[in-house]
Amino acid sequence: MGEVSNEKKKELFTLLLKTRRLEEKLIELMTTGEVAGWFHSNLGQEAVGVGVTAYLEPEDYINNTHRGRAIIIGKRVPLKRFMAEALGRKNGPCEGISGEMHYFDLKYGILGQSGTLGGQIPVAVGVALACQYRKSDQVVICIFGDGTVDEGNFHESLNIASLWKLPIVFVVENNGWAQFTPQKATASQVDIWRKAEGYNMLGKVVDGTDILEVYEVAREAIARARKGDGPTLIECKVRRWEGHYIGDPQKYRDPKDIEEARRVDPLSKFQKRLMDEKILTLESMNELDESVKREIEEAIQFAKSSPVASREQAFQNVYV
Amino acid sequence: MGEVSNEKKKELFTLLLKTRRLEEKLIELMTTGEVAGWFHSNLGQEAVGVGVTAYLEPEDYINNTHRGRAIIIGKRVPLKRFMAEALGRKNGPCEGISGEMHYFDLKYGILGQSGTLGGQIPVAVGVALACQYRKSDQVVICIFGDGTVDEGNFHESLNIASLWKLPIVFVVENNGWAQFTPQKATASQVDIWRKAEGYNMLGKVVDGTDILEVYEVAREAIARARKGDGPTLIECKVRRWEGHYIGDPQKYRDPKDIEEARRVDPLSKFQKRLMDEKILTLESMNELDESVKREIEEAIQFAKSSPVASREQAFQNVYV
Amino acid sequence: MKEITYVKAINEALREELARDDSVIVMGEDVGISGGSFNATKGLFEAFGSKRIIDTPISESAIAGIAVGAAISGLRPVAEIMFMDFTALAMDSIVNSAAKMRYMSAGQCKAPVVFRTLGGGGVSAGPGHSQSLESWFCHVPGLKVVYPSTPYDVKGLLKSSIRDDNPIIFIEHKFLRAKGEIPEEEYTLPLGQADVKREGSDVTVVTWGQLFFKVATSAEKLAREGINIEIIDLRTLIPLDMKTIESSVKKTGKLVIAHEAVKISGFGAEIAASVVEHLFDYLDAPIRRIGAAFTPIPWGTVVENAVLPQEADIISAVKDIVRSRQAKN
Amino acid sequence: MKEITYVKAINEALREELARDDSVIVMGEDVGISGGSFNATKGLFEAFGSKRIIDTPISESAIAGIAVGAAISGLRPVAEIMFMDFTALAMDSIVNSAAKMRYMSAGQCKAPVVFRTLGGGGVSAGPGHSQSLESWFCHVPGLKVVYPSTPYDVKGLLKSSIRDDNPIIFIEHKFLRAKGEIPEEEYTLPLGQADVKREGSDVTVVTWGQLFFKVATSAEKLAREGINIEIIDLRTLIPLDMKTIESSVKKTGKLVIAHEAVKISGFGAEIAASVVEHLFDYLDAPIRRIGAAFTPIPWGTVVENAVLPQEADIISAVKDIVRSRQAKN
Ligand SMILES: Cc1ncc(C[n+]2csc(CCOP(=O)(O)OP(=O)(O)O)c2C)c(N)n1
Ligand SMILES: Cc1ncc(C[n+]2csc(CCOP(=O)(O)OP(=O)(O)O)c2C)c(N)n1
Ligand SMILES: [Mg+2]
Ligand SMILES: [Mg+2]
Repeated sequence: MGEVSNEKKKELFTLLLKTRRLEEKLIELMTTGEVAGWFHSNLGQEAVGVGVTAYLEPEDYINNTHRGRAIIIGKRVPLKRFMAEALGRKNGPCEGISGEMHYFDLKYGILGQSGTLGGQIPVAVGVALACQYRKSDQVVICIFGDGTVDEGNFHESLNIASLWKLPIVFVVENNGWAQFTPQKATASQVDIWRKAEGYNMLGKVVDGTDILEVYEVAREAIARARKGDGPTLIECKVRRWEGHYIGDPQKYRDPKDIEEARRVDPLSKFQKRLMDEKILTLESMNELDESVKREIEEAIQFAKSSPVASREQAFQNVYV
Repeated sequence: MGEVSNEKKKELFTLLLKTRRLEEKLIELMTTGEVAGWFHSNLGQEAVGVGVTAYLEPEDYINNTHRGRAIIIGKRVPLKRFMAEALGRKNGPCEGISGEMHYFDLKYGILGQSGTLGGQIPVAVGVALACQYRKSDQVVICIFGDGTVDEGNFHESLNIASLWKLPIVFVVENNGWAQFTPQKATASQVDIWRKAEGYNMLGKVVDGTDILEVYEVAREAIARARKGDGPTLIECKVRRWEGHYIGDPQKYRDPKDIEEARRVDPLSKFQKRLMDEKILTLESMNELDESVKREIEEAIQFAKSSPVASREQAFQNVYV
Repeated sequence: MKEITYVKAINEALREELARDDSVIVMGEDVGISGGSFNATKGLFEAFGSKRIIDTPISESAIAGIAVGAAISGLRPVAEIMFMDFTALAMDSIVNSAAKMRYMSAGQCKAPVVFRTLGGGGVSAGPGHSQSLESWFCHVPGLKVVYPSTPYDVKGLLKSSIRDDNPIIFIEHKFLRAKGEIPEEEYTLPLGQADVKREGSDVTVVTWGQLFFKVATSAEKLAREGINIEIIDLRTLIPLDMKTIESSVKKTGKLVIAHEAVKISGFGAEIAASVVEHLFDYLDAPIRRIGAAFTPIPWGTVVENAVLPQEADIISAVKDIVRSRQAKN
Repeated sequence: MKEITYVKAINEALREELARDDSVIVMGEDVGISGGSFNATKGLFEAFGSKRIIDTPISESAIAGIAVGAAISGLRPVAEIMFMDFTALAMDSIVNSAAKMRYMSAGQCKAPVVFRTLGGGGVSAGPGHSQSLESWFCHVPGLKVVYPSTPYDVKGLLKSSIRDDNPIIFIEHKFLRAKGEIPEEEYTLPLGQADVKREGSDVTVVTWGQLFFKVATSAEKLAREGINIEIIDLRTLIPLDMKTIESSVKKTGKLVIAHEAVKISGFGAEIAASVVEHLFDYLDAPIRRIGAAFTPIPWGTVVENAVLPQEADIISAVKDIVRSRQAKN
């Protein structure tokens, strides 16, 4: 593993912490009904989204997913901006008509998602094609879950991305579940990275709860992609702490599995490490936590004081 | 390689010869306009279709393809029956409304095809599911070209077939072309059998112009499938003698490639072998050829003397 | 009679048909172990086992195609495509395989598969989980299209759909907790038969699916103003029950068609066009259609409500049509 | 003016737009090295190179989705889905991605992609290569739908479609060798504008795409019997040019809509329903629709002709409508 500077580690930690606190807050808002629709928590999986985006350039792209807050934080979207959208406010980047699940924010390179799993994969490949065509030096990360791998769009897109040596990195967040069904009930091959050879592509697998591991593999893959050496398929093994969505009673799941999953915490793991390495102290940790919480609170206040998306907006932007 | 009896070899040869002669005749009929639509020749590729079907049981299934005559012969469809359909006659199994390209003949286990490449793959898997469900001991062969491998349906279906250990064998007829575009321009991985591991499936590759090789690998795969050990992906490398369809001027293709392809003849290769092994003599060969040609001629006469599909038939069987 | 929810009615229909006929299988994402995304298949895995209640990967095209293959080989698969929006991924299997298998084989096989799918909006599910796309399927010869509104209808029609020998798009709506009465004993309802849910003499309102409920409450309000609408709940779109529409239109002379799908090129157009073709001389007012605005369906209550048809739209269309004729007469 | 074929007109439009704007790329199966399945892209690979004329694998869903991704990042892809039947495999990319990208992002991006595809039957191509599915796309807010009949229209409209900032379904028909005159110099035609291809006072016939040719020959025959139809060739279905239809219907009072697609739930229904809604009092006869029978399209000339609309159907519908009113008056 290459050397990651202490500064970078601290930055990664801040992003990870911010993701965690934001998620906790969103769950609260969800439960009180202030966020509409379904909410899919990324608790326990944050290290993947943060690790793969943390050192992307601002111009680089990544698609959103239904568990996408880690990538939004990693892409340095200001919390106020994100929160306004999540609460359906006019000053979100989608003017409040799309919310967090379909969060689309081109200014920060976030490509959104249509809502049909797998549909975002060829779209991301197309963005990479445009980057290559314009020799823009940009890179695209295409991220999705293990269940989404079984969609035809995965197959069609990986073949093309590899064939054309596009500047794209495929990241699979393998949490072993798709909704309420375990991976072993739906996947013939549970080691997803092994599919890479079928596309003559480099395949990698990492512990997705170790942010440095994720970061390191992503860094290499991004560099390869940027150099024109083509895509990599990175499988990140993670654990899902919550149900599929907040409110899911998880009757289908062995309580032991939940317990075990929750014991694997990417945040406290990284925290311990940084404290061991004396990069963080309990004091600086607490300070950081306070400031993150404050930032989130401010974002919520900002969002709540902003106007709700209006009827008229529903009729705009259907056609150019 | 296991032992193939002389009787079986002779039978294989007869089927191969019949396929060749039928194809030659169909091309003639196509050129004179007696067969409508597009016609995609299987010249040079016959050993695959014959080899994989030759020792299927009558109750076993295989889907049709646009180059599908070898499998129709291999499944022992009476020529009269086939020819009636190919010429659009009422006494074809589809009563003349589907023709050779969409030839569907359940009595002989031939599943037809919708015309959209890849669409036949999940359908074949579903037939295998029914066989497994009923413990019927039947096996399904699902056959398609190298270009079709790039369809999402391939991916979704292979995953499921492997996961459920269905009694099915996937056969890829890799002729290096999809219409007018060479495989290397569209496939990141030209060795298709290497995709098998991505589905935790057994992958095999054979010289598809050597009928005994094809037959042997298919035999094993069929036996595995029938035993409940799940599917195999068999890649058969072949050469396409003609253009994509009869009439294709092949301007996109190096004439040398055509020449080279035509030098690899599964029929004469097998014929030479059987003559070397004294299973065939020049005399018995000629006799066989004559009787095959006679059978084809009779089939054509039968078809031509049969009534053409009538207007009324077009309105039948939309609903049960 | 007993009162049950819409989703429970679906569950009962599946359970009864699974018990009745062992060629019936249920397949789809999360239909098995977990009992389904919305409990429609609750308890079936335990009762009928993994061979008959089959969890699939997230592979809509293959789910649909596999169901077709199983159907032509003697099974009766009920394949769930979780949301109607996702049928976009399965169109080839549905349109080019399921719908044409029997035809292309000249009757050698049939494809008795039921594609269950959840349509409609109104729950802040956003543009990819809220569409009503029934008109696509109504344009495909070989398919039947069913979209019941009430628990009574959904149970009876799902049972009949499973027994029917044709491929069927069976649309369920998101008002899954809607309650209604159904008989204790077993029953089925015939496909292709509309139901006059309310008799009236002033205006015929043809509707189906989720929007039926808004039409029903609109009717109450209109009645208070002396306007009596006749509500025809189509239940089955293909085959279309023109007879029931015909006799109502002959009586009222006025027709409103209300569906939740986008109005343009929706199935309401087909009904309007058919009525004009065959009942032109009975109409004494223009036919009015109500449907969603020509936009995707945004997330969030305010914007979503702005786009989807509401009670007020139904009421004003009915009043318009009544008034416009009064003015003329 | 010069006479060229329909397919040559497509080729010229692509070539001119590729030369004019280097953000235009062409992608699809066999569009590159070989010049296309039907020569539409002939010579483009040689002229513009492999970065702009891109051969793809047989992956319709990805082709369409990749085109969308490229479009939101500043390119103007022209993506070919070889046959319209195969759009069934690309519906998610077209409907859930292309059509909604701009809306869902509240205008942060646009998706200027043209999906070229070959529709229609009449060449013994069988049920999987002959369908006319335009009404599916007309039901999807965010898409424009174009289906030109003549070389002149196809060239001018394809050029405008490539320049348009919206996702467009651009349907070409199989009468690829149809000849027609076009100007020597460059020209474009506006989307959303129907063309009155023949003036007449007795009956308005609205049509589009391949069937236009049969309507045109029917008109000659009808004229010989003293019936003068006005032919409106829509060219663009969405947005629909209701103005042109309106002024014609106000003049003739009689409307026939003729398309090759299956009649039930076809786009003709939308036109009929709209006309009834807005022009009810101008109509003096029921609207007649002509479309394919409600069956898949069989292979083989006799059966295919039985199913697809023919000249005789058009002529008899027009006569019917004229006669029925004469009888009344
Ligand atoms: C095409 C499609 N099918 C089904 C769904 C419903 N759905 C939403 S999330 C989900 C599970 C996804 O699993 P995975 O890709 O592993 O991501 P995870 O939720 O585990 O992060 C499903 C089935 C969908 N949104 N789109
Ligand atoms: C979904 C779909 N896309 C495209 C086509 C048009 N098409 C017919 S045959 C063919 C090439 C198929 O290549 P391959 O699978 O290698 O089979 P081969 O013709 O070489 O035997 C194509 C692109 C089709 N029929 N269906
Ligand atoms: Mg998962
Ligand atoms: Mg090939």
